[in-house]
Amino acid sequence: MNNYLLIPFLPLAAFLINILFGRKYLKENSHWVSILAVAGSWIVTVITLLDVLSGKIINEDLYSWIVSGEFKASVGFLIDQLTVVMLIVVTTCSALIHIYSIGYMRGDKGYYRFFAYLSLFTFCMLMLVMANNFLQLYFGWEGVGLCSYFLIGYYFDKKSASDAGKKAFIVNRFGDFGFGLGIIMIFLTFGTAYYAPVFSQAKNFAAQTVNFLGYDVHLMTLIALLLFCGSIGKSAQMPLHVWLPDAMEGPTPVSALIHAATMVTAGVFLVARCSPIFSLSETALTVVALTGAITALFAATIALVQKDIKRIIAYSTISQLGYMFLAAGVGAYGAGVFHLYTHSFFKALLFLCAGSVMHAMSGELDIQKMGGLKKYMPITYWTMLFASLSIAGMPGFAGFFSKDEILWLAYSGQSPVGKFVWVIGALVAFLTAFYSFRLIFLTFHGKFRGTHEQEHHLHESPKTMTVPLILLCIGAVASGWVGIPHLLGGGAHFMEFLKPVLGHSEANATHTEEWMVMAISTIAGFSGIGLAALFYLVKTDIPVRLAQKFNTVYKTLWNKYYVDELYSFIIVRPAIWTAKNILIGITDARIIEAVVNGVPKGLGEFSRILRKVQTGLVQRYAAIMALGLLIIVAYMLWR
Amino acid sequence: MVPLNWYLILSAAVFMIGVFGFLTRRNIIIIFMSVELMLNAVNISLVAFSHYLQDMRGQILVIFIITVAAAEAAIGFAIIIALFRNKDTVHVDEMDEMKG
Amino acid sequence: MNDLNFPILSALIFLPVAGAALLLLISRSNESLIKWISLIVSTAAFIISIPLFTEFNKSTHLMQFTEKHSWIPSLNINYSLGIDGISILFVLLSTLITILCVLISWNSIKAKVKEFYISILIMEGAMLGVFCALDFMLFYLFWEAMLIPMYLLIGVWGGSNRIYAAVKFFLYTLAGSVLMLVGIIVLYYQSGRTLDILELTAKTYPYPLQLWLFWAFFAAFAVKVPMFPLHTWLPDAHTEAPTAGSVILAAVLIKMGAYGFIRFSLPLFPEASRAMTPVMLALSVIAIIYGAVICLAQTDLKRLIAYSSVSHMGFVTLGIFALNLQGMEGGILQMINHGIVTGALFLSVGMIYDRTHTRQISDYGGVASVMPVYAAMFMVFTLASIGLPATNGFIGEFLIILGGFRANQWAGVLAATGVIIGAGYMLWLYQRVFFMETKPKVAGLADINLREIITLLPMIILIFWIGVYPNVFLGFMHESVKHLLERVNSGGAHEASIAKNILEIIK
Amino acid sequence: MPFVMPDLGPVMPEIVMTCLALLILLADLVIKRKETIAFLSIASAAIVTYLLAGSAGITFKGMFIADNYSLFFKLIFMLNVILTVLISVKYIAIEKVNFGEYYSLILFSTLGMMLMASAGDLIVLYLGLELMALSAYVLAGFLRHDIKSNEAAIKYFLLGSFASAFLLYGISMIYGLTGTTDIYKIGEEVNRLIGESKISTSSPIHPFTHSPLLLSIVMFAAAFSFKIAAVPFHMWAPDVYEGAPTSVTAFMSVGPKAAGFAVLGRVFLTAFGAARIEWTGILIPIAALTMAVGNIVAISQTNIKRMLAYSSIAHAGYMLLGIIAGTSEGMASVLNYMLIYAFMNIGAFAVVIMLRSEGFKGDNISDYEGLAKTHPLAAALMLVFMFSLTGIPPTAGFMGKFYLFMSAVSAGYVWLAVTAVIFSAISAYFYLRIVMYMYMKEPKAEVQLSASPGIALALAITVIAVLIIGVLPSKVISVARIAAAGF
Repeated sequence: MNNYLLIPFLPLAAFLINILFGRKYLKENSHWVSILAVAGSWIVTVITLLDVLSGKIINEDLYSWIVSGEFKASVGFLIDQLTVVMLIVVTTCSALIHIYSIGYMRGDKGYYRFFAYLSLFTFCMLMLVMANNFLQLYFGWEGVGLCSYFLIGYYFDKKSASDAGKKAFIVNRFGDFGFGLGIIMIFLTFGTAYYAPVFSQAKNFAAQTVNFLGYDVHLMTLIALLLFCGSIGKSAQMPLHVWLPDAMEGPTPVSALIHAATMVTAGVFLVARCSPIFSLSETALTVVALTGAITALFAATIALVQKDIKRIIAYSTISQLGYMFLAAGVGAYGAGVFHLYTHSFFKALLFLCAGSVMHAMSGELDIQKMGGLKKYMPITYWTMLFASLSIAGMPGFAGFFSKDEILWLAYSGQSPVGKFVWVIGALVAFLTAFYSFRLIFLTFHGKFRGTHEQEHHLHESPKTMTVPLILLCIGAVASGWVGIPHLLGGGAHFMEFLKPVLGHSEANATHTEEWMVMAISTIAGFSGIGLAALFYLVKTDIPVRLAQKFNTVYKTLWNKYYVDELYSFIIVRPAIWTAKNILIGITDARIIEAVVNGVPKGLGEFSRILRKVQTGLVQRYAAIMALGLLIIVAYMLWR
Repeated sequence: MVPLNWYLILSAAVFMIGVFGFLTRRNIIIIFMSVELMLNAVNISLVAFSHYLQDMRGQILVIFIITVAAAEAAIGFAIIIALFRNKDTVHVDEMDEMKG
Repeated sequence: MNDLNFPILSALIFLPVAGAALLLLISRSNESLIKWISLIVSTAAFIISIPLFTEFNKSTHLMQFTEKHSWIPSLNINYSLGIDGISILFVLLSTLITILCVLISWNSIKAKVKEFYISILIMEGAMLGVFCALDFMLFYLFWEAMLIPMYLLIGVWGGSNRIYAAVKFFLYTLAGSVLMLVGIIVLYYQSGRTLDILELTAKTYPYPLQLWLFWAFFAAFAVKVPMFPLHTWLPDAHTEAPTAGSVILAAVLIKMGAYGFIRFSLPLFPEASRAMTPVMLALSVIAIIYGAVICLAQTDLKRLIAYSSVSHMGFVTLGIFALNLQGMEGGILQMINHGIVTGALFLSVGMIYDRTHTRQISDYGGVASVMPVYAAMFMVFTLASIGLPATNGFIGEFLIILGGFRANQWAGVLAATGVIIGAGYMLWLYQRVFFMETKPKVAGLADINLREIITLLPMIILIFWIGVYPNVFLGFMHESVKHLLERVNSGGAHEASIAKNILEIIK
Repeated sequence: MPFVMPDLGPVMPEIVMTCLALLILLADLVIKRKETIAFLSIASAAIVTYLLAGSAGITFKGMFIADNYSLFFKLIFMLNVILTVLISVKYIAIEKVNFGEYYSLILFSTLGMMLMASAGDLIVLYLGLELMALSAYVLAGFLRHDIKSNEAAIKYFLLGSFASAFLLYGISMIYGLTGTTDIYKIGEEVNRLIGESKISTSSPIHPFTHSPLLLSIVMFAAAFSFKIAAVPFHMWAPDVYEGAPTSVTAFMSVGPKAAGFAVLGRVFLTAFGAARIEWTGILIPIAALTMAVGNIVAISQTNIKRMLAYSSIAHAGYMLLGIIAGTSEGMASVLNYMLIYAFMNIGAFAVVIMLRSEGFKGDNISDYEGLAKTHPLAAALMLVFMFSLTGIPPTAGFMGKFYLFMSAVSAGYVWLAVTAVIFSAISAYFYLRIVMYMYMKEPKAEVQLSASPGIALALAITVIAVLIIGVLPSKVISVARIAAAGF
């Protein structure tokens, strides 16, 4: 019995049960189905983890999915170290967030639907990470995108929510466009879409160039970059990051699960999974590193000024994802995955805390209308504080180890842009600490700035919500301890565990330098927190004055660098304009239809003219006959 | 002996006169007479050929043509009378009830 | 070769026609009897078609369940039927779709009920005939005969602008097909007086003739598909037709064009097809993008789906003219997929149109709140339409893009952009209709009833069946497609290879 | 020279026909019920049909030929008589011209056609043609008190005589050239004449050395084109078709046209067989023009009889394709089409006639609005005939056209076939308009149908024939091939 099959298919079964019977029969009890399923998955995952730890790697097909000539793709499963890490992340977060949702979503009219979607998402995400070939990966990839679409647009009667869902899906399609082509290129290059043969043969093509759309390009670079397009979309990197902030329209547990802990990290997972290909192309790696670094910085700057609690965390997610790509780009895939793993805990926790706050504030999102919530909701406060300390990279917390690993490997690795991205990374670490604590201070400290009515309602969330918070908090604090570096006396077990899959990047720098890197990032974190404390606890007028002084900068940041407006201006509006005015208005109506309608019209017109020949006068008829005869005779004589 | 060509030219000329008459005259009866003229033109050439070829068929045909012409005249006048009763005219250019 | 010892294809074709004849005898006032007879006849036809599916021998490219009778012996024209791996799926699709068309029209057709069901049944017979015919004359007979019931379906039971749409449909398609008729006749004499499709496709024709005939056939098939500059009948016809008419049009009728390319143009004119591939690929890609972009500006539900058909059929022709296995199989599968998905979309639109009597997208909004089951089903169709993995649309589109990319990288890349735009317009449509606040016209609508659910259920099952386990369907076509591609890709070079073999033997 | 009684066997049907027609003329004096006369005329046609079977042979020294070719045409004529009489019975009563002469005139006209079909000599041809035409003139003007009918008769009469004169001129020329009026002997002579002057068979003959021959070909072409209503000798057709009583229009649209094709085929393929390149050079433009004018002008018609007149012009254009092909296959396709055309056209006219009732003309296309609602059966029948005239399978019209185009292509006239199919696609435009009016518009006024058992029978025969030949054309085609085997 292949136990591992239960991991994805339990949630699928839960989805089917909920979607078919939820509306009429299960109703308020729908969560039981989903939670039991995901809990089952979690248990099987743990068993599988033990198997993998004991060295048992699974790679087998369930059935062949698409067979056409030499093209073959299966539904198959590969469970190795990387997969199992992802499995742990997905099932753990998913399970906790399921439980949290019981309290958070109680009373919602689409209760069954919500749990159905969560289960479906879990299924798709598990299929994604467990795939043993690219096509199944693509299936999971699109599947999670779909669930994300459903869940973002969960409150579909709100225009903004349905807009956001649609936007997420379509923006992702842009990335998937490249991803799909990448899969096709892989198939055309290797003759297969399975991971194992592709990765083992990749080296043979290391030096090959290929003609792509008329340009000769390095084959591995091409494939890697096409795949990376998918990552950019899914992990909301520049320039396809625009969907993620809007995705916050979805219920908060969704933001936590999909848009923080699991789905958005699929891009990182893809790069890590395809590390044998990426490693063969320095260009591709550089692109990955720079994209990650720039996105990290870019999103962090936007997060500085946002007022919406979820949006701040969303930009922080984009920024942290950038970190992970930065890591992958410098060849430190293990560090990237490590950060993915720790990030999933503290970021999910941040979102759930935000949800808890919103719950208390009756859906209020603007942190400027909060303040002083500490005394009303202590559990939320403390868990969120720990999560923020973790993300800010405070020593000892999970985030510290993973972030430090990334910065260290960026600094010390072989990458030509390593030092540059390290500088950005350190800067982002500072910014991260700043905006995270800006959020904490504005929300939980100071005086309450909301309405009286809101203040009256303030309360701590129910047990179903706070228990997951506490559990996640343990993860946010302690999950990093499996990867304490050798320098600090740890065993770097996490990196060692992933080594068979992701390889190991050699650091060629001294211990002193390593201490220095660690110190710098720690200092950056501390100073970020300090500055936030100064701005929002001590001298609260500084931010306002700064905003006034650097109005343009502030406006640009507030409007997210106008990227949305730019896309609307260069893609959406021209497309619709073209459709309306050129395709419908000119090609269809004035050219094709003009011909199509013109021919019968012309014939009708010609018919009316030709009718006039038939005057009704006998002699005219006879004359035409005679004339016809004459013409024929003339033709016969002079032809 | 008169050469064949002279008959043929005469025949053609009479035929053309008939055609011309048909195309130009307004009165149906005159138009009909023009048709008779055309038939007689044919008769001339047939008789001439018959004589020239020393073959009876041409003359037989001429007899038939004359007979048929008579029948045609009978029917033609009947139609003209029917028309005249309804329309009070024998002018062909007033008959354009149907056209187009 | 007909292992069943039963003229199953003839039975299949003439059962609906006999049903139509039976309807003629029934009093027009007895509407429920007319409906039930139509339902029984169409269901019976579907049941008869099931053995085709189960008994089909997948290991050969040869025609199966063949029947051959002398028809016009003096011209060597035969009544010859048979199906292979390419046509079998269309036969099944046609029989299935007809049942659904009968069901969907149950309450929505109120005038001239008798004539309506007669038209539907005759239509079914003609559609099946087109897919089963192995004689060109027979094929053409069915091909053109289809125009009559379709003309009536659009023109009599259609929307407000129905007459224009019906006449346009008829003339457009007729003008295309008559050129093919001359082509057929020329072929008849070129091949030494035969119209047997198998014999015709085994012969080689001089290249210039191939070229002329290719375009003559193109006129017929491209109009039907419809390919890019010849597509303008489709939005009008689809939009104005009654639901059943739109469904038949979208699901089966426009497939015949692409089927014609596969069955005739490619094997008859292999060299011309190869030479014309760039043109065909370009037209396909234009259709994909053009159709998709134009959807963005549509305000009419059915019109939008109609234009999306142009885009999707662009994928089909792209796959076919990729002239490789993946493209061709993807193309054929995508024809089935498009039949299922677009058919289902039109069925769904028909259901809501029966309730609201408006096709304007702006009149809708928030339907998901009042009709959750309907919304869920429509979502499945939307997803299949945009080619989400695990739905049938993905399998087809992926194989086509793969095949198209192999044939011509630009074609593959540009076609893939169609997938992006496709997601754009379909999701936007879904949003405007189903999401957001409930509009007054929609408020209080009853969710779809059991009959309507039963109508849509087969489509949903098929969507996931093909999406999750497409090999059942792809398996039918492997051999036939392989054989066809051998013919297309070696046609003309065939003699040369024989000569080469002989030379080697001599050596 | 002793008088030798010629063999009357082959000509027996015609003799019997003459007698019966005269008998009916007499019977009309004693029998008051006109339905009986109608029945008698159908019976006569039946008797003649029966006699036709055993009448093969050549008699009067080759002047009269009763071969399979003429037999086929005669069957069409008989069919034409029977169907016309069936649809006339009630109609002429409504038109208040219920006279017995009507039936005998039809029989006389048909007798003329039979003579034309069997003519082995130009004299017989001329006599047959005149007999047919003179009766038809009278029939066209049969509605004595209707100005349109008078006008139709006078136009038909004048132009018909005009055309006859050209025919005669052509006859005299060819007689002078060859010294005979026997069609087959003329053929031999022409073959010899051309053979002497020609280097190769494919190059055209020198125009000036053969001007009498060319002139007579032109004259024949003109005269026969007049009978079959081919452009530019078609001008009479729309007016006459519109003005004549509808039953007569039905009769004329088939009979004289068929007879015209009979002589056109016989004369051009036999007498001028050697000069094929010359006359195809005339007929190809005529055919193309005929299809063009017929189909295009029909588009803007508002009167259904007039529209059907243009349609009949167009059909003559299609049929010319078979003649142009110049092969027995081509002739067979013409015969086949002629038969099919008889069924579908008379069928269409039968529906048109039904719409004529007391005080209601019913010949405007707009009168057909909503017919499917008020009279579904009549509309369905009209639908079949319209699709058949368009040439959409599975109706006979399609099979007929298919076979015609096939013969044209086999003779190498691919472009002519392409022209023909394009015009036949255009024709769909106006035929479909009738269907559209019937099925897709709401009825404006209550239309009374004047149905009768006769019309019902005629419609049954025609619609069944149209559908059966449409699906199983094999029999008809093989019969037509046998009939045309002589060419």
